[in-house]
Amino acid sequence: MRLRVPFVKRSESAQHLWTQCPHCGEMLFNKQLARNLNVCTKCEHHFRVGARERIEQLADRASFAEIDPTLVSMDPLGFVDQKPYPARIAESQAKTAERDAVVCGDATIGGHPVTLAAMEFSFMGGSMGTVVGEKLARAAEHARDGRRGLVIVSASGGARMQEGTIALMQLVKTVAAVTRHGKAGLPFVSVLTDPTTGGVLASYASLGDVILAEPGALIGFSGARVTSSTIGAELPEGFQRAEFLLRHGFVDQVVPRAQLRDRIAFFLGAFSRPAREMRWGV
Amino acid sequence: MRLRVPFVKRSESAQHLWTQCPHCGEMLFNKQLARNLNVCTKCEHHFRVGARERIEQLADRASFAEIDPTLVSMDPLGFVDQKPYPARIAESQAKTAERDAVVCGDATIGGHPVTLAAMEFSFMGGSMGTVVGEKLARAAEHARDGRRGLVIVSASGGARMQEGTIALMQLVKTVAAVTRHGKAGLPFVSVLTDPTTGGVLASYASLGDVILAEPGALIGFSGARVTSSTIGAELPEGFQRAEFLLRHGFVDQVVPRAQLRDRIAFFLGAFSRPAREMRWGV
Amino acid sequence: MLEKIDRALGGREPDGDGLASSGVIADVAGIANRRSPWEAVQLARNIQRPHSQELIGLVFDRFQELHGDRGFGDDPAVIAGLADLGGRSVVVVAQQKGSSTEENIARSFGMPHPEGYRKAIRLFRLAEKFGLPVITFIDTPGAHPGPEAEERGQAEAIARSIQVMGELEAPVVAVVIGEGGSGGALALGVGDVVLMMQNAVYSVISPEGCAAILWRSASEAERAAKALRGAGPDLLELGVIDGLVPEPEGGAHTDRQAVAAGLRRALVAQLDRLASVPLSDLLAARYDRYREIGSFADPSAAAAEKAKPWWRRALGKAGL
Amino acid sequence: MLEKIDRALGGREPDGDGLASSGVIADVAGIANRRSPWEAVQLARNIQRPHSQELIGLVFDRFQELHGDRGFGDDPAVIAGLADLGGRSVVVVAQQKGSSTEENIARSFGMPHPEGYRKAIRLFRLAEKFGLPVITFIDTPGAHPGPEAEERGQAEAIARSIQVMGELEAPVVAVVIGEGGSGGALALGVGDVVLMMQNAVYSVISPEGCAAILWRSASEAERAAKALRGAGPDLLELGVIDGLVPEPEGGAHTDRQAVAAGLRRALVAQLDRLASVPLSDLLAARYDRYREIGSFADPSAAAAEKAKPWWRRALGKAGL
Ligand SMILES: [Zn+2]
Ligand SMILES: [Zn+2]
Repeated sequence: MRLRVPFVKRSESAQHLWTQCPHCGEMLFNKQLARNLNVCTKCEHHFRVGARERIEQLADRASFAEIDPTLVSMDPLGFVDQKPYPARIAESQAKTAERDAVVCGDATIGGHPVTLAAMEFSFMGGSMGTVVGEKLARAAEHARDGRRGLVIVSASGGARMQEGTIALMQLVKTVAAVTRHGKAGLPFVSVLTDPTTGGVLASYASLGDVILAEPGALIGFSGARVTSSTIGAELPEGFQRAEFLLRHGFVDQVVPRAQLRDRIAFFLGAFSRPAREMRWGV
Repeated sequence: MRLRVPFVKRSESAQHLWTQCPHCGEMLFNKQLARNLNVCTKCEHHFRVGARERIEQLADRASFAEIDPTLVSMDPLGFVDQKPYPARIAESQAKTAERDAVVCGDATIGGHPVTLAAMEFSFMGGSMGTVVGEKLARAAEHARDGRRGLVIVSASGGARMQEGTIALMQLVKTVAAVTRHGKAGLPFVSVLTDPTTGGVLASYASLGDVILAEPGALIGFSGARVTSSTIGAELPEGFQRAEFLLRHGFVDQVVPRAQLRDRIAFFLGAFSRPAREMRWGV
Repeated sequence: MLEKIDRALGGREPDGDGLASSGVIADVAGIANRRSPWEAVQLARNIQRPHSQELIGLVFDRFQELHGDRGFGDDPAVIAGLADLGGRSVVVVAQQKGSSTEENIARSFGMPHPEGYRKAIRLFRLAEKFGLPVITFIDTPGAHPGPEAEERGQAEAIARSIQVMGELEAPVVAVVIGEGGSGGALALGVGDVVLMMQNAVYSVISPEGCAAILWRSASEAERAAKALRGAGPDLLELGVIDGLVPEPEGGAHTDRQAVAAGLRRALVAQLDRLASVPLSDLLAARYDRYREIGSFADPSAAAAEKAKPWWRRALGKAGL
Repeated sequence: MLEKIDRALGGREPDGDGLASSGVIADVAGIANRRSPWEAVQLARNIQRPHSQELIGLVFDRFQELHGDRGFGDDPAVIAGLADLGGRSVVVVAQQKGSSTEENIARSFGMPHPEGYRKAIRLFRLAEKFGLPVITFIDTPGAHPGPEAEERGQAEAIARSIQVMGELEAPVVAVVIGEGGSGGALALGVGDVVLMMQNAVYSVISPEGCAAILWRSASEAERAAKALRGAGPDLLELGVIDGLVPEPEGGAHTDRQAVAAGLRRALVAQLDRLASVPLSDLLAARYDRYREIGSFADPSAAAAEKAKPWWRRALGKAGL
């Protein structure tokens, strides 16, 4: 089932014509910032971008057709902390105009057919519960069925606590689905953006054939606070940033946002031009 | 072709009734030392043992039938240093009563059929030239054809310089042969003894399904002198010893010689009792 | 959840999954006095509780440990090796907490580093090569959160272990024997059958961690434990696990022999059952096992389904 | 040595191996002035010689580097990535020496650490997954001999890389572009076709190391170089390599463009040829390629063969 849904542009609220860059302090005119893909024009700090904006940046114009847009969470545990889980979902839905923390669909990138998923960090910290797990698994299965590449842009604090151990099991589900997709000889490009942590990094996001990261993105398994208290000392400068992961061998490239689309297209292209005679020669 | 060849016992020269342990200084009566598998009765220092003695220690009584006993080296490069290569070979042959640096054959170990190879360090430092490469490759191929396990006891300074790049290519040959053997679902137990270094460690010897080492054995890629001069400092205590490799994750167990046969038999047994229905169920 | 496998075996007989007949609790109704989640957390963490090393000694007939990840080191928080179980060779991989302060320090309190998971992966592949079943024991507060673990790719190691277990061409039985802490536990927890000891816990986050985030106070851990529903009976109800291995009234540490005997019985029964499942069915069932965990709604899909003409509905989803 | 592959392609035509027609020297008779081994060593080590990074830029149409071994680090001594070559996607893995002192320090003088070989292995597997050919450039004094490299398993990494290249289900062309130092070079050197630049060297040990051991004097390096026969023409004669990519009179650094063009031509020709070989034939030929390198005698086998009755001899070796 595919529904072509118009992009829901997040309203640029009138009172915020300017945004201050948290990195260099520069005051940036919002429209200019948006035109620059939400990258600071002075210091190249990469602001977070939402799922829809990300898709617009990456997919070829008008090529995106959303799949599974209507899936919504249940409340399997009857989880209540300071608020019931359903109330938190409703809040996030109102705030983001999304039903949960990931948007998936078919698209082309540089002409290459892909299934593209982008996470919405504003929705409960991009946490992965059943809906995110289900939608990503469906995306991978759908890509496999259609022999499409898979591109997932992650932005997540990890598994969704409010779904308890069921959320944890989504790690297995997503890993198994991207693995099946990969076993069909299809490429998976994993894009890690600020932040990609916890259970999302410890599952499908670390299993891309190519793993790209945005400059300065926080990427790690344990929260820096936990890590810091474990060693009782300050962490090294740049700890758990994209460049740190590149140095330690877990990221293929740190790619400025302006080059991301072309770079993904290059890799999709490289992986889809096998020496064909070889593949059928066995 | 299999020739049943009697063990050539190295003569215990009369003038050496006693041996001093290089580790603890104890004077050891040679017969007692031999009865203790050439392990110091005081400090458990493991003396080097030759290929035939090793085979006697590991193979079930009278089970060993040598294969390819007559292969001898040529001199592909016409190599001459202070002596011609053929002269060096002749010397080693006279000294060891072996034709080259490895002895291979079929045997059982704890009742499990294996092809067993043991290197002779006294033959040109156990160096791997064409004959060693050829005999090990044949051993692996023969084990594969006969669906036998493969046990190789290494003791080598590395590739044989006198055969130049041709010796280097024996790394590929032996790796490819044990890999094919492994792909047939057959077990390979690699036993690293003092010393196992250079090209032998950098080829088949590091690829055992299980890698066992004798206590205190020197095991490493680069000569400690080279390494030491590279950092211009003393190397840490125990560097490149079996226990060091265990700590760093490259050896499964450090096994005292007295337990080696039983331990190998255990692993051969474990790997040959698959859940059979599974294997043919696919 | 085990039905798929039994169906592959040609129809589900009564107790086809071998749980009840091997003494495993497959229905929460069978639990006389159900512990509160917080009590379970305490029991699961009890330092006197039998840990992996002890259980391995009691459950298996022989065991030889294999060391190292072949890349960086040998992690003492993960014990891995080959063992016999009723005449069958098995690969065993287990997290090991200490049974004393000294051992806990030596074993990082059962918190593996990446090389621990990479050792596990190596052993899984060994099992696959020789067609041996895999048994894992899970007992960890979580993967080690230190900076060196981050540097060496804790997340990558966990993801890869989950991947390898999921696609492994060998039967896998995982047992949470004590504390099942988040991704660090799950990395050894993907299997055809997943069991828990009756008083074990298995959660996406520790109650303390959850309380600190959601209640902004670690002292609310008891409430968090309750909310997380990570006790064995909860997870059996939620369909996350397949059965509970019974413990005596006072907890596993009050009768270690009995607990080990029960665990052995359960493992033997499951291996017997899994041994005859064709691999392709086993892998398909394993995929589906995890694919089906979760709860969501798709209102529009239901609506869309209704709105379709009858002949499209008859053709089914595949036709779209 | 390429005959097997050509036979798999249905009979060997004149120049079926595509060497001569692509400008590669396949016969030492074609070399006008043959350098002494020691001259070749000097040329191969010349810091002005075009190194991998430069050659990659000149030979391939596009190149994107991929970083990291996914376990420990990213080794600057190994450059690996994806590139285009005449409309074909290829995986490129290369050792990179510095072209200046600073770069040499940053790149460990082209001596990879274990993580460099593990990055290579990762890229080889990627090539296999997507059916892409692999091209390697070899240029190293040897694997790094430092204690940290030993700790992280230099030998294991080399052995594993040799293993993976040997069994890789993709065509592999390896080129020694400068210095091919021992196991550290061989770890990227297992292929269906192995070429050398005309003045490259490839040896089991450096002349200096060999002289220090056998002559107990590093100053005998020139004699050692001669004895080791590690220059390209020697190795072509010995059947270790398949061909030489020509260099201009003064060495590769005197006309970088021409050298790169020749290399490109050779690579395109070999990929064209290998692309149509069925994988099973390719793998069998690769196995045999290395299986056949070496020289030994088996007097008793010859004697035994003669001693056999005629009908046994007629049945051949397989009958025994
Ligand atoms: Zn800025
Ligand atoms: Zn002694």
